[in-house]
Amino acid sequence: MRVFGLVALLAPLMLAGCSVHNMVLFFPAGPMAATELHYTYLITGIMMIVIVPTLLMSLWFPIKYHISRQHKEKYTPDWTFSYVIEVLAWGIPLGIVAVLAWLSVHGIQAIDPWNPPLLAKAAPNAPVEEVDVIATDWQWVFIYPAEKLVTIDELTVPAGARVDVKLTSTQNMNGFYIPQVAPMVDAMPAMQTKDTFVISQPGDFTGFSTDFSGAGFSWMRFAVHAVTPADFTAWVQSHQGAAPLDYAAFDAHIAPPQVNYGAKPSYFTLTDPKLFGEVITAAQMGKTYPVSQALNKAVADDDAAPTAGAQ
Amino acid sequence: MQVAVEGPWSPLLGRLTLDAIPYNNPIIVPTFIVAALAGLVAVGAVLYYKKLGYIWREWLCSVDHKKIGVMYIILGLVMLFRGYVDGLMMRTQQAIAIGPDSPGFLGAKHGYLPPFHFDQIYSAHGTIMLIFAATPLLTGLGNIIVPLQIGARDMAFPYLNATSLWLTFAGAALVMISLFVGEFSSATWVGLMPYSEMASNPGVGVDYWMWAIQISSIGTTFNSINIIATIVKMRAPGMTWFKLPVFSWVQLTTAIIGLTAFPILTVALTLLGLDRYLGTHFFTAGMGGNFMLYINLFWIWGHPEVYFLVLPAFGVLSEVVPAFSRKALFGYPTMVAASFSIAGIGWMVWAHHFFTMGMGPDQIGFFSAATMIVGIPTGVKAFNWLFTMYRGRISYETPMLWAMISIVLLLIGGLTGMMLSASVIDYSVHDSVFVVAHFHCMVLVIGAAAFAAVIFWWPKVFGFKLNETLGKWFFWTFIAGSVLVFVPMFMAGLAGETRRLDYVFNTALAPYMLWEEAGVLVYLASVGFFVLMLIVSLWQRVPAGESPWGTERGLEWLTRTPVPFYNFAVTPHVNALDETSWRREAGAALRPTRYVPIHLPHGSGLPFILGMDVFAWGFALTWRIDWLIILTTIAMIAIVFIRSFDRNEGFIIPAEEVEAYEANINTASIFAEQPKRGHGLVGEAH
Amino acid sequence: MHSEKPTLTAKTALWAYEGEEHDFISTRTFGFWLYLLSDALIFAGLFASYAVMDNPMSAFGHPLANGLLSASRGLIQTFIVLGSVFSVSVGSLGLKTGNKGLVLGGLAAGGLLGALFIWFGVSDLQVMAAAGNGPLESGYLACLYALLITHALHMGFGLLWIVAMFVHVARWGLDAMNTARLLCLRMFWQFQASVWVVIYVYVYLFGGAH
Amino acid sequence: MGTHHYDPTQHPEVRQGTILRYVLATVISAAAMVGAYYVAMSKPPLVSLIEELAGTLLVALLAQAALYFGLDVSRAQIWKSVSLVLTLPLFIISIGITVWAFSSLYGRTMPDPAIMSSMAM
Repeated sequence: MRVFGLVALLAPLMLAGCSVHNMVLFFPAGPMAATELHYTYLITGIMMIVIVPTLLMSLWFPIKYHISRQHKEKYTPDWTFSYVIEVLAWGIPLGIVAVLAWLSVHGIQAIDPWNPPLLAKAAPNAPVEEVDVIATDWQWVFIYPAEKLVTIDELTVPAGARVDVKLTSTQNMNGFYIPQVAPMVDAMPAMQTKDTFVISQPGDFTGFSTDFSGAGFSWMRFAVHAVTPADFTAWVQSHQGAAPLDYAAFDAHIAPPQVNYGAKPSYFTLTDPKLFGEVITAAQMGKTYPVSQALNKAVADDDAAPTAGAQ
Repeated sequence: MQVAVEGPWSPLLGRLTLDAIPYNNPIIVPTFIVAALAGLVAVGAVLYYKKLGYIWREWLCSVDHKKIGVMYIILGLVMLFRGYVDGLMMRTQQAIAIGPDSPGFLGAKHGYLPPFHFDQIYSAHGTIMLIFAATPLLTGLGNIIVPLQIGARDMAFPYLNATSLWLTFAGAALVMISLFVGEFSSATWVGLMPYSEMASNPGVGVDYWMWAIQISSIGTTFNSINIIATIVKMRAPGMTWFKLPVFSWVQLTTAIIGLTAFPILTVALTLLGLDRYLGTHFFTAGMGGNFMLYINLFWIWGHPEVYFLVLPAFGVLSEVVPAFSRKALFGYPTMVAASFSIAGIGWMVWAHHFFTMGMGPDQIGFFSAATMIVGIPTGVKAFNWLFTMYRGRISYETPMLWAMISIVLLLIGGLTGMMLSASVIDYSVHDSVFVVAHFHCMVLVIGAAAFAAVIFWWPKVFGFKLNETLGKWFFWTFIAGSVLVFVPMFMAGLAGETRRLDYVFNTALAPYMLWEEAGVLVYLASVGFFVLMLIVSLWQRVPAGESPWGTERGLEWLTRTPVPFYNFAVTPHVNALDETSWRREAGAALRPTRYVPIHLPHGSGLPFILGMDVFAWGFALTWRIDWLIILTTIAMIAIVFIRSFDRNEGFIIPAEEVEAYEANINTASIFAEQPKRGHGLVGEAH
Repeated sequence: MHSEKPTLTAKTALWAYEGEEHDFISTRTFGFWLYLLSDALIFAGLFASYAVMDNPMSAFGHPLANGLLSASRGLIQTFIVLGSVFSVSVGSLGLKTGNKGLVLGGLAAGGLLGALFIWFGVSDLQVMAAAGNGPLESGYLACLYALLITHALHMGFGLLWIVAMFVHVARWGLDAMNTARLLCLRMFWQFQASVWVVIYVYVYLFGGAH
Repeated sequence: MGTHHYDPTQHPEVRQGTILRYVLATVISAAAMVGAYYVAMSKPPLVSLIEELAGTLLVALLAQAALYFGLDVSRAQIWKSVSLVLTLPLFIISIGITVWAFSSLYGRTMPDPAIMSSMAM
């Protein structure tokens, strides 16, 4: 009983923490996530048409027809089939599924991350910001080809711009995800995937990897800053003159497995415009960055696994 | 052309060195000591009471479907406990390791488990719960109940049945030994690719995982063959297809999935093995390999596997709900149709597991819609159970409690499943703990139905009921734990928490983690009540009589209770769908008046020996001990060859002996030692 | 619907005293047929893998089927395997009359042709590997080898089985047990021919080999 | 389980086999494969190549199912036929849907040819 008492004491504290504001998926920051939320409400709502009555029936029937009430209620032990009920039992789910499937197909057409028709409608004249993303073990590398800038574990984009993301990975599959902002898309070695999104207003978000990729996976997060176009230009300016980065430097210092505790950002000047393509080609040619058992086991230890970032 | 491996290799022991034994790990060593002590006590007790011969003859050599089923269920319950402990450790880690300021113990930066150890634990949790807990539990139930429900003496292939069991045991033993020798896979239960390749996973963990599920899934394929052949060929006279009880129908659909989906897993794992052992490039990222192919092959099996598990649970509900509603099952023909629809559609939807991998909207739309269609027959089943209760006379014995909560969980799991199948929603919660909470809802349906079935049919096998009071304590604590764990988990999923985190960077998630930790501790109480229920019931052993629940309906209750080793004294002629309740109502005879000789197969030690050999083979492959691989492979072929020369066709129990057994049924209970029988009673043919 | 319950009369059968014996041979052959279906799904997995890998990117600079395989040699292999299956099938006609010699002769001829088939296939693979197109070179080649070797392994297992059946038939004759086994073996051998024609049409001919 | 009641020579699956069946099965299969060989050698356009190869393959497989395996709806063979009919769609689905899914995956996840050609390799 003492344990239950402890739980009772802790309960208000824990409840207070479970506020709805933590559930970030309910607070989208751009049209893509807003559409996802819209469909969530729509589909869940339609499901409720059948779930709520069924749930009530599953609670009400056992009470109503409990054996202790046998003198009050009808008992039909041989009633085992009814065309009406069977037609309804198949028909109602069928109708609901038809509507839901139609909605789902339309939803996925609208937000196809490769080239979402949704953004063409919602933000037709938005300027395009291209970012190439490389997931390494275990950091996020963001390449701004137009700005000749490379950042690690920080994605800064102009608010209101349409961000076209190309994704790949050095060695393992990772999920690229910014809740409230962008659909989840996998970053895969030797492959190239795409994601597209608009962040409507300036703000700060967190992105992270969603597909397990090894010992440093839990630390694979990056800060996302949506800033005004003027601030974006200023931000680009402020990192002019950072250390140069070409494929050789990337291969030697960034790609080998390492954990960036605390996701400390670092910045480079892109000197090799083909870097993204070279990473894909290297993976296709069989390039791997072997993770030894020793590194796997030691990864929790700050000293054993060198912190990456600026060299 | 073997792949070179990291670390030392010797011809005698392969990769196995003293370092492989984690003698300095503060968690594994106490576990080992406890396990070793428990093992020593068990072995000591067997030797002290001189039961070694009994266990060998009556259990390890048994080909009796009921004993095999009981051993399956014991394996399932033991592994369920192991899987639960893994879950407890995971939850505790996540409850501690929140935010950069969270403390670290035992050498971990945050929490008490370094990532590598944590990753193994959740990989083991998933593998064990699905492959070595749920599957044996349900396979065991099918083994016990199906032959009884169709009026058969045994399965169609009793020796193959024993072989399936011991292959499953061999797989489970590989998982268990990985705890103390070497390591388990850190690549999750699905074997992430290309992460499971040598470059990222040079250790033996993936090998352990791969061979464990490879071996046990071959056992499952064999079992599926057996179930289909039994139901198609061994039904009692008079049992037409539409007198086949729903549980048996469902076992048939399940076995069809087992027969057709598991071979694809065999292919996926074999190709992965070729990559890891011979250095081919099936699933590597480079050299023309394609890891998306592995994901595709794995889920061709993986999604039907979900229905492989949940369909038997639906079958259990279709037996338990009518029994405790004192009313025949509503909508029997549509129940059968729904089972086949679920199995069939479930075979076409696997790609929804990789919506985020980059498929085009046409394909995603197709798989999304197809996935939703599974909701239709599932909904039909729920309605039919509800209308079975409607105008019934319901009582709340523990099996019924489990069945009712199963329906509620199914509705919640179905709602969230429909949400996830809408790819536009999946794009925001794929790989989040929302998905984890959803499929745990579904496996709780399976778990609850399995508990309902074990409690419901327990007296059929053992002759006494489980303690109802403790059973209800077990039920309520289990449900309280489930609510505490999984409601916050759904919320954390909507808060954007991703799966498989050994360090939770978002401090806002702390309250959810604490709730889940509280829930998993409440589960501990339910484990305690479960064990207590078993101990008290075994201690009391109140004879349950011929009709333990008073409301039994199916043919399986027409044998004596507990069921004797020969099942039916005389094969029944089936007249109605619910034969036993029909005979009671119509006043037809429940017992035969004269007896005939019964023909039964002999036991054999070869399936057990084969299982042990396959275990050694898996161990040798894992550690790359070449000579042992060759030796055990030759032994496997030799065992099959030797078995083909065993032309003993079983023995005959004379009619008088059957009559004597039937008169004094306690002597025939499942623990009784059978009298020694000479060979060749039937003799060689011609 | 089904809910109509039977009425109990004096004639209602309640116990099946005569229903004890099941059709032993049919149960065996049906069970084995189910195994063959599961085996078909193994080949489905391999065919699906092969289909996915059948592109220049997965070939990784190595030729595809049209540069590796010979359709005419494949046709010869097809004739060999059909001849082998024909021999085993005709041999099994001896079961009708209890003609041990015909059964064993058919098995022997089928086995020899099967061995010839395996030798043909293996020597083709050796030539391929010697030309630098071994199974480790690319994902496509690995799939091609996996498909062909899996089929050859089945044939090889069948050969072992044929040898074992010689021992059994010599020792016990054509009794019920051996009849069931021979029927299963016949199905197994016929199944290999079915798989081979799919491989031949899909991998060789559709792959553009000539 | 017992074998003692059996006269195995009278079992329907034993009786079913005839020399004519096996000759026909072999001849039809061989003819279909020879036909397929010549179709493939004549290099028709892709669509008709697929159709004609699938046609000849189907003829060979049907001949083998009916004549080698003796599948029909008789009491002895009905369940083999039914289980085959239930399994074949899964065989086709597992290959067909995989190919369909990958046709989309390849189209979208393979890097742009422009990038590949501009690469340093």
